[in-house]
Amino acid sequence: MRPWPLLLVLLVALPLVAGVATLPPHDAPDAPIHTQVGARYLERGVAETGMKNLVTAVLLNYRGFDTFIEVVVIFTALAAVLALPKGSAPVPKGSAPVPKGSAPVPKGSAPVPKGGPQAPEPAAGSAARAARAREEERPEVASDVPVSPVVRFVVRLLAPFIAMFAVAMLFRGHITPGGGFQAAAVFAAVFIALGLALGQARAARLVPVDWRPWLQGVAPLAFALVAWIGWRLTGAFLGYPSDDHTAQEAMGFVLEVAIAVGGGVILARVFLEMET
Amino acid sequence: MEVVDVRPILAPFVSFLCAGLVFGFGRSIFWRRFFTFLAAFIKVALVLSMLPGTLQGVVYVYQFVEFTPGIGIGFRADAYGMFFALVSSTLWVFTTIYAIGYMRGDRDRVRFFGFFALCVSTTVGVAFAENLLTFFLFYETLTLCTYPLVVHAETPEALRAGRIYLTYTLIGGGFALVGAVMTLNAAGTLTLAQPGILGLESGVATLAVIFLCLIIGFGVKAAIMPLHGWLPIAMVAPTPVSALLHAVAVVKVGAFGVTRVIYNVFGVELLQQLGFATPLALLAGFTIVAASTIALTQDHLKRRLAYSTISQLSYIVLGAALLTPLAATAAVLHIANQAFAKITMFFVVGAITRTTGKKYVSEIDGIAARMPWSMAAFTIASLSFVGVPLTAGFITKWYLALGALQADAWWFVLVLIASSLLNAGYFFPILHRAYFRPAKEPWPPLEPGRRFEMPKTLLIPIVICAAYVLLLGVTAEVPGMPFSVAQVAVEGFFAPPGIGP
Amino acid sequence: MLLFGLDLDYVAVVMLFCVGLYMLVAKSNLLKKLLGLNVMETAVFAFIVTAGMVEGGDPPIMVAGTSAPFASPIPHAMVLTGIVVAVSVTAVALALIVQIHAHFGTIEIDELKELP
Amino acid sequence: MTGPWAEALPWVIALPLVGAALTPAVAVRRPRAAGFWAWGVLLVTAVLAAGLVSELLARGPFSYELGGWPAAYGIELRFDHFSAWVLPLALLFVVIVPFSWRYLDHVMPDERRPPFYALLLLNAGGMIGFCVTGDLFNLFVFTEVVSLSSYALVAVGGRGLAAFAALKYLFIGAVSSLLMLFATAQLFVLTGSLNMAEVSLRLAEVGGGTAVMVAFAAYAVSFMVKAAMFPVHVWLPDAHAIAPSPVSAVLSGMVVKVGIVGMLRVYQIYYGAEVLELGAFNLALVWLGAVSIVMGAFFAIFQDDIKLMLAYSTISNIGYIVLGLGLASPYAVIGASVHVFNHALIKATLFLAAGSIIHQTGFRTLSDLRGVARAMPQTSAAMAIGAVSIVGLPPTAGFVCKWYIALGAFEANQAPFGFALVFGALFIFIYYIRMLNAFYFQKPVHAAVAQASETPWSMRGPVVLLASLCLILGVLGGIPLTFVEPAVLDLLPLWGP
Repeated sequence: MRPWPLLLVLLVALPLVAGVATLPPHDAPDAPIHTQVGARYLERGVAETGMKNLVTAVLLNYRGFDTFIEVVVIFTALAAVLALPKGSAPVPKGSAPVPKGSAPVPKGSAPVPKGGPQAPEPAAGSAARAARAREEERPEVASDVPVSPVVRFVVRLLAPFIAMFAVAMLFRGHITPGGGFQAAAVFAAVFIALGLALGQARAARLVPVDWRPWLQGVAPLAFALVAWIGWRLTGAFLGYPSDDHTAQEAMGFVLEVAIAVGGGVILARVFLEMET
Repeated sequence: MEVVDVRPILAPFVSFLCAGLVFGFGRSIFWRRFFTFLAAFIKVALVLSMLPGTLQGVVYVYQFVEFTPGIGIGFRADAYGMFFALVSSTLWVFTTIYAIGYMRGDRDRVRFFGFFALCVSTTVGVAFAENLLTFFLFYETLTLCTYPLVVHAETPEALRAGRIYLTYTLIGGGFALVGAVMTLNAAGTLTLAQPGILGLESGVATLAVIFLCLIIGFGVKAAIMPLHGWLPIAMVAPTPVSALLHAVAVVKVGAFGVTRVIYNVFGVELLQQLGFATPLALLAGFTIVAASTIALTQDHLKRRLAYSTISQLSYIVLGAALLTPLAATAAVLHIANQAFAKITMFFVVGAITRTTGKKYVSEIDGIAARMPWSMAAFTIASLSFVGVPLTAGFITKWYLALGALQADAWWFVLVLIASSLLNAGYFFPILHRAYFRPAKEPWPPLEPGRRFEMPKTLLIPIVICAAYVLLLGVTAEVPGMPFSVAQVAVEGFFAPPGIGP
Repeated sequence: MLLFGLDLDYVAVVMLFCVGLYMLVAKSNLLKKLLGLNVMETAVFAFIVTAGMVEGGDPPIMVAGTSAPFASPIPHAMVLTGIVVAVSVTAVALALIVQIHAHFGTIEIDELKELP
Repeated sequence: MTGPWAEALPWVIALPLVGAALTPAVAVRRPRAAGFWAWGVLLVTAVLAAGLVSELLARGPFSYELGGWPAAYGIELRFDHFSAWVLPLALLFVVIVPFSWRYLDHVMPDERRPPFYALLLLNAGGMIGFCVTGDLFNLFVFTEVVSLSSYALVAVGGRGLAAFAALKYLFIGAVSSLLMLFATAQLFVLTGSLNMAEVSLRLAEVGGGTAVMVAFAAYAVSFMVKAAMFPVHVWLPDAHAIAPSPVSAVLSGMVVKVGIVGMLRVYQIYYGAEVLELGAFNLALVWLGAVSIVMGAFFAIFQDDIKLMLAYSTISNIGYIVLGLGLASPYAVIGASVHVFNHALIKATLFLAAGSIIHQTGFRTLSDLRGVARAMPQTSAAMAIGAVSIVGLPPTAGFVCKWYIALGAFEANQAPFGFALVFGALFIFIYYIRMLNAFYFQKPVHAAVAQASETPWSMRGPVVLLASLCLILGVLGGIPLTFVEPAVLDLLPLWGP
């Protein structure tokens, strides 16, 4: 075992321990974390935001902008996965050296460098058409390991219930732990389970190709829309009208649904794109 | 009296614009020549138009933009700057004529003439720099602009020379930058408009470091030994470049910088208190003698001229470092005197190489018969360097000697005498071979239909420059000639502090 | 819980962080490295949630059946955001690992380094 | 006391982000339209940024309370003088994106363009948000937008090695982000707030202590990694060299500056609170900066690949900036801040010019590219100007910062560092002069290089524009000062000895 990782870990551990050792004790109700901003949220949160689940209130209202950027982050992950080169071009071990860097394909008379794997795929007309073509060519069962009938049966049996649970989390999120993100995660879990058990093609049909460009961006778009509405209504970006609980709830609801749908679609698509 | 006038910035800008036009449209020979000449004449006209005012003590100033708080890119045509600008813009005209003839049929002429114009632009920029920052900007730009000229031949030898040139000059530039920065820290200003901006209150140690940095920084280009290593090597460049480098632009910018440091950054009074100038004068004296001695041993014509240049440049440094008005006059004057004489010599050597292919002293036996005009010009230039009366060189030596005596440094007179003897020692053998030795083999005949020994574009600059060397020597006291400008400049250096020239 | 003046909950968090860091730097398998990164992330989230807890606190949901003291809601929102970020990073990392595997046929650093 | 433009503050962040979310939808029929869409969005963003800067110049720094919540309770956006960086940032994107239209032809098939441009927009939006947010946790989230899109952008161009470089970048970057989150959490635990101004005030009440110091150290290490300082630079060269050239320009010119801007923000908090004596830390920064300058140059000398060479020079240049920050004298900090912008400009010039050459010839090493200047005179001239500029020789933009930082070094009585700075830069010139010699003064070895044609105008225009700016800003060096000077003078009275 090489010693340097341990040394590095020790080097990091000592200052961190020193750092946390001098923090105020965390369980005490008079710690700054409870007496400062947090105290106001607990006292006036329900009145100011109309949400009983204060975590949701912080998430969507007080610090709604964070959540906006957060859905952007997850959208970034999808864009990243989509932007990476597709398909495989394996290089067997010990073959010709791969040129350092993304050696470009020269134009005109320039000789083509040997880096075959770096060459671009032929441009394939419209993205949507290409994507649909790929969907159709996809084998029924992506995995080469046959899926047991028991697993298939159980997944098919439970999927609607899990989905229902997700919907419940979404709609009960304002009074119980839960909310858009949790729902999105569960939606995606159902999708992945279905994809593994029934084949990706059948799972992929759950997210229609034509809708994908809109669905995957729905969360940031909904945030922008709500932010704009809030701006019109209250004069502040992402502002909620403080006296109108119906409007508050409606705006929060739109955001939660958008997060659940957008997040779920993004996670599902990331899964679909991760083919080897 | 200071007058706000746009001409000090226009003068460098003209050749800058010219460079742009040459790069843009230079593929056509006609337009290339047209722009180059147009710019050269406009520039001379601009500088000359300021001359009457300068002689009456008017200083033209123009602040361009503020670069850092309180310090802008400013231009200021005082007498000394005018003197230098006159020399370089006049010589640009001649060098351009010569270069057109010399470079005929060579490749990459667009690049050559473009950077040529840039060099002149920056040289005039240095001449008119109002403060040390502006000075430094142009000084460094000059380094970069000369590099493509030095490596013009694109041979491995040229690339090596270019590398050495850059190493020397950029490190020098680094020292100059540090010096400028420290000056700003110590003095709070960088202006070159006053006879000295630094004061004793900065501490002797700081002042010593500043002096050392600035002198190293500018001394590299002035080729004070031991900072001269780049100069003989850079000889691989085409002859017009050597002429420009060695007579006008690069080395003179260095010498000009040293003078500015002595008279405008430190000031006579402070340097007399500090005594920093004495070691510099000694070093300059050493350079004068040592470089001349080395020149004796050189067989390659251009290398012999290069060591001669090193020696002659130190006249300027010596003159400045003696800190007396008469020596300063000599220093200022020598900028012009050495420039015209040395450029004549380079032109002649280039013409010899172009016409006969000879590059070594030992090869030119009897060449005077083949190239009488050239060798006559060369003779005049040699006499000037030796310091024969009625040539420009005599004026320098006379005032330098007087200045040395004024400074109670009589031993420098010995240096001057030794230098004159050495100059004779390495120039007269050339003349001897050219005039009195029989040719080893017949020289190539004149090309048919040609009246003179070489194309007129080569000959005319040679003749004019040589004539000018004589003219400077004969008419030194005539008003309007360089001497009168130099006197105005020196009055500025020795004016009491606080009163601009 | 305190021991020698040290808050053991926090110390446990730091230890978890270090375990993750060790996995990240010492393991050769890229997937294990990624798992290490996730452990580190979890450690930081645990730190934030721990800090927001209060002795005998209820979740900050103002419905019948909960009563003061409440845990602070901000750490929960922070951690939720953090988790999403962590998921995103993991997704991108997995996509890259998949690519590396497709291209080189291995995800062991030791073997990747031996490739020409 | 805010004018009409202040209302645009959240939108200048939201616009590129929403634009990114819409990109796949907009480009669903014509993938190449994504490029034009991204450009349009960035153009509008730049206009908004210009409006914000005009507001800043007219009325000074201003805030925006998101959702109408008072600063500490919601998230506050703060547009101060350091935030003015968003304008050049947006403008550089506006220049770089058109370059990528044609450049991507050899990098990726059309169908992957929409996500690529979405990533670029996200990157831009993330950086803009990073510069204007006044909330520590929000800062972290924006960091993640920037980082995540950067990881992916590194890998879009190639397969195996590109993915590997991106993954290395990702691991190191993710750890640094975690450190940042950890430090944020610590400050939150100590002060109970996430708003920067509030945290600063509360820290002054809480006073110093090990935890405060550790938080600072965690921030510092985190931002140093982001900025690729010398000991933690290992991720940078491969990632920046292997990415497509427009991406390299973005990463090398702007994304590493996230670390610098972040450091400035942390300085604002800590100096405002006056809880830590940062003299020793500044001295360490100075040393690290000096070492970075030298090591970056040292590694670059041995590179044959032009983009790898440029990538290493980023390390050197970050060294300048950090050296300037550490010197902590007004001129030095001004120089460092100005260099944040000037280096972005110069690096964009260099990477785009290098990209043009690679795009037209198919070669990327100096030994292959000999004599390319004859075939591509304008691009090579831009490369030459960039090279002179990055070494800090006049009359180019690079000189301005060298001048200031050198001035600052002597002002702070740190003469040795002044010397190191000036001559370290010359050391760097060794490898650029090698490049220029190869381009201009050596015979071509490949027919493809000798016969290469100039780039199409959509690529040449940006390169020529950027190179001209390098020259213009070398003369009009005072312009960036308008923004930087007030910011630095605000910060410095609180600065260490």
